[in-house]
Amino acid sequence: MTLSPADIKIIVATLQDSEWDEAEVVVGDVRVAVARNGASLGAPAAPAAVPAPPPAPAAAPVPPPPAALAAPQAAPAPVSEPEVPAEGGHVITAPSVGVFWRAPEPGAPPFVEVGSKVAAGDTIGIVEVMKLMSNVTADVAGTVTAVHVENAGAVEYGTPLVTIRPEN
Amino acid sequence: MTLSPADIKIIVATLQDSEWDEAEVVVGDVRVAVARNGASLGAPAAPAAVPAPPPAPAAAPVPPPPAALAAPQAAPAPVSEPEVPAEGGHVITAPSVGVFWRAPEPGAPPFVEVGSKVAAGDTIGIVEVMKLMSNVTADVAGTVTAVHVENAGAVEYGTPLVTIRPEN
Amino acid sequence: MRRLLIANRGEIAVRIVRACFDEGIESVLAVSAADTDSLAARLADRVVVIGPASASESYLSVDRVVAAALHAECDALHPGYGFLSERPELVDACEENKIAYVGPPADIMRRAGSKLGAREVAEQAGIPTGKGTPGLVDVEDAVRAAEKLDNFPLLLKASAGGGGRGMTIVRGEEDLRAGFSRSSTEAERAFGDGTVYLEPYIEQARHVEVQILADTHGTVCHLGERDCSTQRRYQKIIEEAPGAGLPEELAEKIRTSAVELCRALGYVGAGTVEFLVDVKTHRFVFLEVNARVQVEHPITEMITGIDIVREQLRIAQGKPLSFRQEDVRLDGHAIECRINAENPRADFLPTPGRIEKWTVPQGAGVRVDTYAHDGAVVAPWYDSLVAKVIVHAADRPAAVALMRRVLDRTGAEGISTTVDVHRAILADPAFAEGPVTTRWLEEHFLPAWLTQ
Amino acid sequence: MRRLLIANRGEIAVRIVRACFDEGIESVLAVSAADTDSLAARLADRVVVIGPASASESYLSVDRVVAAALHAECDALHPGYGFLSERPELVDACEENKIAYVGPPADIMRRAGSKLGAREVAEQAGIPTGKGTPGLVDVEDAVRAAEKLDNFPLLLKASAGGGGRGMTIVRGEEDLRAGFSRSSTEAERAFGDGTVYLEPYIEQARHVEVQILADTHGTVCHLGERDCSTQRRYQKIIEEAPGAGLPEELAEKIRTSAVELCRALGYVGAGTVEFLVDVKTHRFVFLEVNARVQVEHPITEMITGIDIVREQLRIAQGKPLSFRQEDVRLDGHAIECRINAENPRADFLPTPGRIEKWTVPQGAGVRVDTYAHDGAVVAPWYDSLVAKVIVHAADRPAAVALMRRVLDRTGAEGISTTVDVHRAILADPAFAEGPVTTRWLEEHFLPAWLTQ
Repeated sequence: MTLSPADIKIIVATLQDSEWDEAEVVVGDVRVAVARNGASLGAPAAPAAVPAPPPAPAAAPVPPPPAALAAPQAAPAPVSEPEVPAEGGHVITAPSVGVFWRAPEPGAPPFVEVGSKVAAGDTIGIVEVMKLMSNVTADVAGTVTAVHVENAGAVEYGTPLVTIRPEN
Repeated sequence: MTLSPADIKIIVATLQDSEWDEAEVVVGDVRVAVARNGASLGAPAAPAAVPAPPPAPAAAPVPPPPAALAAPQAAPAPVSEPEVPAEGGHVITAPSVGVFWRAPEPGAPPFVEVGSKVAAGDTIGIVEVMKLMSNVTADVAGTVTAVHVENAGAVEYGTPLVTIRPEN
Repeated sequence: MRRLLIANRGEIAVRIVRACFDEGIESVLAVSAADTDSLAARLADRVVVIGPASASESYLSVDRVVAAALHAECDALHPGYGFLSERPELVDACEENKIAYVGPPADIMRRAGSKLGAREVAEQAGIPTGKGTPGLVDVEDAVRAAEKLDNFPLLLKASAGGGGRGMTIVRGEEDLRAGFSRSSTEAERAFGDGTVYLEPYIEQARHVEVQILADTHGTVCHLGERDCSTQRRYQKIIEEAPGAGLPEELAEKIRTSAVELCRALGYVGAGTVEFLVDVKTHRFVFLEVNARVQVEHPITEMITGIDIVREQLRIAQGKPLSFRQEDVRLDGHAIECRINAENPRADFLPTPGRIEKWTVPQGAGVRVDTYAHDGAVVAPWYDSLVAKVIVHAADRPAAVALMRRVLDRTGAEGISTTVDVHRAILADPAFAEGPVTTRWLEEHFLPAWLTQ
Repeated sequence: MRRLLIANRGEIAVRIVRACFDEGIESVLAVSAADTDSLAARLADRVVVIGPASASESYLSVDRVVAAALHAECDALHPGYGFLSERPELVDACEENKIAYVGPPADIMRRAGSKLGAREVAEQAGIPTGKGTPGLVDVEDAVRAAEKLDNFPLLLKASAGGGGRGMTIVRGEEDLRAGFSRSSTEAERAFGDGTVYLEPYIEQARHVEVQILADTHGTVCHLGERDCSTQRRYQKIIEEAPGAGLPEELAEKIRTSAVELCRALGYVGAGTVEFLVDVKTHRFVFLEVNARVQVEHPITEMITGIDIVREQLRIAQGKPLSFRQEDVRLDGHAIECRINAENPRADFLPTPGRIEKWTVPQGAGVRVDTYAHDGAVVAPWYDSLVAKVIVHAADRPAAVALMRRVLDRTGAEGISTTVDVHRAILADPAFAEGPVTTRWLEEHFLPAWLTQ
């Protein structure tokens, strides 16, 4: 046994004083898992209902693409309808509302095309927010399999920009 | 066994004194899992969200006892506060709102007492609704382990009346 | 009145809890096991579980409902609409147990509840009736009676009950022979009284009804009329107030007739007097009296500013009405759309289930009476009405426009509802121009809509 | 105005969606990734996700908010309260991009937003101010300035911002020396401007504020005053309208001062002029101008019947106010309780989480402004206001009684809220007698309540 009951007691107390609603500590052959406030242990499924960290639906690491938002019948025509990225592959999303530029300047070749090889850290495009240009970079190395927004297209936070098939 | 019963006792006590609603401790081949306040153990699916047949909560075969009903602070004093039946055993509940009579007539001995043996079909009491008397019968054979409502007590549909420990 | 038992469920239970709150009366809700977690149960001051989900063992049981009132020491009982709301036995049982029944006394309910009986009172009061026959003994009696009446088409109707059950249009003797026993059997099964009669059928009619409030001091007031012509199978789908396009003189005559009839009946409480208006001749005939609050009472509340359910509670306490007839102003135009949990494309089959998301816009002149909320369950045991979406605006065109904007933003995820049909009705030029007749929805609108 | 971007969240976003619906304007809601499923998002005509949950990358980003407005082709922007609602940079950015900002022009916001600047305008207009010092250079300057003022206690205040941040009561030179840099640092951190100043501290004061609406045609009207004395750490907890117990002559003088000040400022839009009233001397002093709609605007709507947010939208379109000063009647008494997701027994620590069940009674004179519903999430990144429970009745005692009955039936399961504290406050004889002073809650009520 890698931990004594006394050790476990300390771990439980530590977690209790923390702000986590759900926690798991594994030390060697010992696993301590706790939950409270409606969180439930080891519930990997059920996307809709289970807040993993407390404010979960909101905090979900990958925000829902704007296309998924409820748009009532009376809504004005949607401004942008980003393509839903093909399944599989790693999706790079917009870090902000704004305008997506595929090339560093008008007339220049785009940063990436379908089939481009990228390294982690390579710029795949620019999101402009009120004249402020932010480079969007690949966070994995691989091959671009799709570009979801055309040049000068409007994007929202979380809009899929490109999909990369990571290198193995 | 990686943990002694004494170790487990310490762990359970630790978890009990903590504020966690759900916890799991695994040490080698020993797993200690506890839950409270509505949390449920190893519920891998999202409990809140999944209605099995559409009108599920309502259609649940065993209606919640009236004691479980939400009573706002401003509510008038509850008319009846049925005892919560002890755990285990088979509970016979009231088939209707009304008055519970333990004996066939005033002064007569009650149909059953704690310790009475009953056969399936035996009358265990009467629920009166507006002069209409309905016999309440045991649906299992066994021994009465508790009578939850006193003679002439007010009951609602689903109020526990008696608990029977079924014969094997 | 200190504590009132609500012997009903759904949106009207929520509505009555609200009126109790406003009047400072404790509300106790009688629920079936299916409704222990309903919105009304949450809002009521106390809940009593009276029986299982099945209505016959809960909301339709006079014994259990009265037992619940005694159990919770209630001194009053509100029956809502439907269920036991027009059963004189419930009124009798309340009287025996010294519980104030929110509605008319039993004898008046008996008189008003029989269509033939009420027609007789109306005739004596000089109010136009359908010149119908008395109750018919058998099919041959019916054929003879039909001969004496002007001409076909005729309407075969049940004396008891309502909701169109037992009602058949007969366009010739063959129809009559075929329909007689079916109507009688249906009425017998539905209301325990198979008496049927005949009256002339008006092909192009509007359903116009007058809201009445009468106190125990002899005051009878009307709150104007409603038009409920947008019906399907004699079920109201959309109601409006006041009756747009009715010449004021005709409308006033209908209102006055309703008041006179209720005076003649010695009526007490909230009630509705229903009429048919022939759109060609502008003649009107008395149909029946409904001795309870109606589903569509909110549109009258919107145009008059009078809270009908609170007035009911006042009347049951022996208080006088809080207003006089001359205070009643019919202000603007109100429309109610009944949103049902039904699939209009599957013959309006009920679609019980869980409402995952419930959305209605908030706005000035918008009122929604409902038990729906995120997670609410539409139970399969009861009727399919989920919500009444009500708007109030300066005139009918403005009300139609507002309702269209509201319906565009109204929805229930998780179940199928009739919102789509309502959107289409409100967008229909014939409806927008209005008024439509009682056969319009079934004979013109729905056939066209269903083929789209 | 065809389409408006709402640059806010929570209950005020719901409120603005409603006003847009009423005015026939399309509503577009800018949301962070945390709020894509909020009630406001569901009710708005369209939603634009502008950034992650963190407010600095979403609701506090002028660039992203304006980008969202352009993205959705909005021609107007409503900032709500809090967040960017008093940032002249947002007004400038809207102006540059031809977006109508719902609020005052940038220059007026700059003048009104600086307490020292606004005080100067007030002094010129002959409105009583706290006889405070100018902005203080350093602690020695502060000590010298304190000597020139009447006497301790004094109040050390930040010129920028609000919400009590940077505010310190100083009862002697030692306090002043200790507090100066703390206040200045806090103000610098919170508002980017560390300027602080001193003014005499009134021990027994009521917070009285006047609601102003001013259109672009030079009309400035007041909608009466509110009393917001029930505060904790300078945060309003309960607000009332009108200011009960204020002699009418005094109240009228305060209202007129507010109007005069706004005239002198050239104010446009909805705004609030805050005053302190010395309960002993009945003297009042100007505090500050809030150049936005306030959290507590509904109580003024209840007593005047005027929709303040709709008026804001009218003003931003260049339309005149829909009423004249002489039409404004202060009718009855209204109270608002702010229900926060906080644990009052743990120093009012925020308690984010999921609201399992949300219950508030429906009733006449009861209004609830909220984003809560069954299943709604109180996010940890933003403020803890969950709902504003508002009542309106004939007079203050009736309003207090109604609020008590409402709070008894109000609750949120799943999270801890401040409902219990509100129940206790409303039940407190000192509160019921009223009016209380700004220190009452913290110095008298809470210490007693917390030991229970």
